[in-house]
Amino acid sequence: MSLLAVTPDPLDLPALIRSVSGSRAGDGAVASFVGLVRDHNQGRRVSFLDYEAYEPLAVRALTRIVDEIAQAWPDTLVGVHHRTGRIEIGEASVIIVVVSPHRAHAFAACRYTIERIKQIVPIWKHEHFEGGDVWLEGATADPDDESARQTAYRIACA
Amino acid sequence: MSLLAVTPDPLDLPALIRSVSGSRAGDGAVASFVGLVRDHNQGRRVSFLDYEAYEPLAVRALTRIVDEIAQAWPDTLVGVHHRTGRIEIGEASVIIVVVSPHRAHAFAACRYTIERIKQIVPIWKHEHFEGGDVWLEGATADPDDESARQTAYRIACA
Amino acid sequence: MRVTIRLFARLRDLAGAGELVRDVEGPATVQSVWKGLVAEMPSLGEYERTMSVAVNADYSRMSASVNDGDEVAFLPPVSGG
Amino acid sequence: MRVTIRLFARLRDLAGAGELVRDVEGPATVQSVWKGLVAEMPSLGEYERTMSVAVNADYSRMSASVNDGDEVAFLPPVSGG
Repeated sequence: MSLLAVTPDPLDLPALIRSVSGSRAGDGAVASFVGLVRDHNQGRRVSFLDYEAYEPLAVRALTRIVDEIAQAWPDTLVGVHHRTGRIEIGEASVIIVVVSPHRAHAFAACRYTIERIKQIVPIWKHEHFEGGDVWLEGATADPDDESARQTAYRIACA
Repeated sequence: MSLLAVTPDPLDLPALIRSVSGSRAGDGAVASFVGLVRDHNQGRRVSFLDYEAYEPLAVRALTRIVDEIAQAWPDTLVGVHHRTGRIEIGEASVIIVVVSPHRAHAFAACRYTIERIKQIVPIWKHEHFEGGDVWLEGATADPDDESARQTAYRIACA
Repeated sequence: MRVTIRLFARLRDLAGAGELVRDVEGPATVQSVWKGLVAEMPSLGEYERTMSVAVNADYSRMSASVNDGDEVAFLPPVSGG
Repeated sequence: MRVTIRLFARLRDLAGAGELVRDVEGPATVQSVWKGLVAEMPSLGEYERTMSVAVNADYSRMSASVNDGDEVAFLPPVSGG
């Protein structure tokens, strides 16, 4: 199983944990994050989300994030799967797994990953709610924006 | 499934995630931590670990941690299962799951939980390594030690 | 020369298509491709200050040159996770 | 009066038993129970400064009083997780 994926298939956290931790019997700490589709957003009752990705660039952006993590926390190994297409309430849109000998590093790299995904990975949520639909827009993606990267690093409590 | 448990059975992260997040369709962030038995420790080649618990007090201490989290991050829900008995290399000794509408709270409460477990939950690792065995001893448990609690809170990056 | 233009999310909805093939004058830049696109579909213009751009599925800049056969993408602010 | 003493981890190994029943003089405290135990098994004494104590499966203090039928536990520094 590839450690990085942008896929229309349902996400499988245990399988990703096995992939990330399988070869690292020396690592005792596994931090993970799962983003679930919520039933409401900004006062709207959400019916489902439809995620669109620019898939090859999204994988490239994830690879970049993993490279940044390898610099900041060399003892970690990271896996990230992001789902695309229609995702129902309560289903996972993204799963992140980090293993490390040190739980501080596992937690920091895991948090850093989700912050950076929201900054630079070309994926968009199309929210379908009761009464309409709307494209959500967050950050202008700029992988070379060092201040954004520093913000993610600071939030990760490194 | 009980959200807090000290049990000799193998731990089931997906089941605990379902239990914690199942009733909270409004919460989008799930942070989790898994502690795996490592194949080495302090230069020793570890064969397996044997965990002993003072079970009723351990459950009480976990309940106390959950109460502390309810004070600090009222929008979170926490599940913790700690395994006892013989645990092989690569198997999980502890799993922690936190759901919240806010990923910052989910991460903080998850990290806080593992720090507090190491401070105040009466569980002991008996390490069996090549050539011998040793009881590991960490913190003198004192749930009323406010400075220890503050340290855990600070490490959680709240 | 000929380029493929990729549009995503609301930019795609505004344009009514996610992929357009256009003949452009050389020498071209991402900027000149964008200007041609907005001349054709003015409603896209609102994204000029907030979008990102990519050439051949790699992040790029408005000033980057564009060659025959390139894929040029215009990306609204992202919202993954 | 009679108390049950619980010992864990290396304290249990040192004592050779995880559960002991002892008759103690009242009025008793956790401290007096501990003193009686160390008099019987001096090797346990090394834990006096680092251990925690519990009465009836609730954390307690050396000064706490102990009643007939209570369970008094002595706990080495913990190492869960």
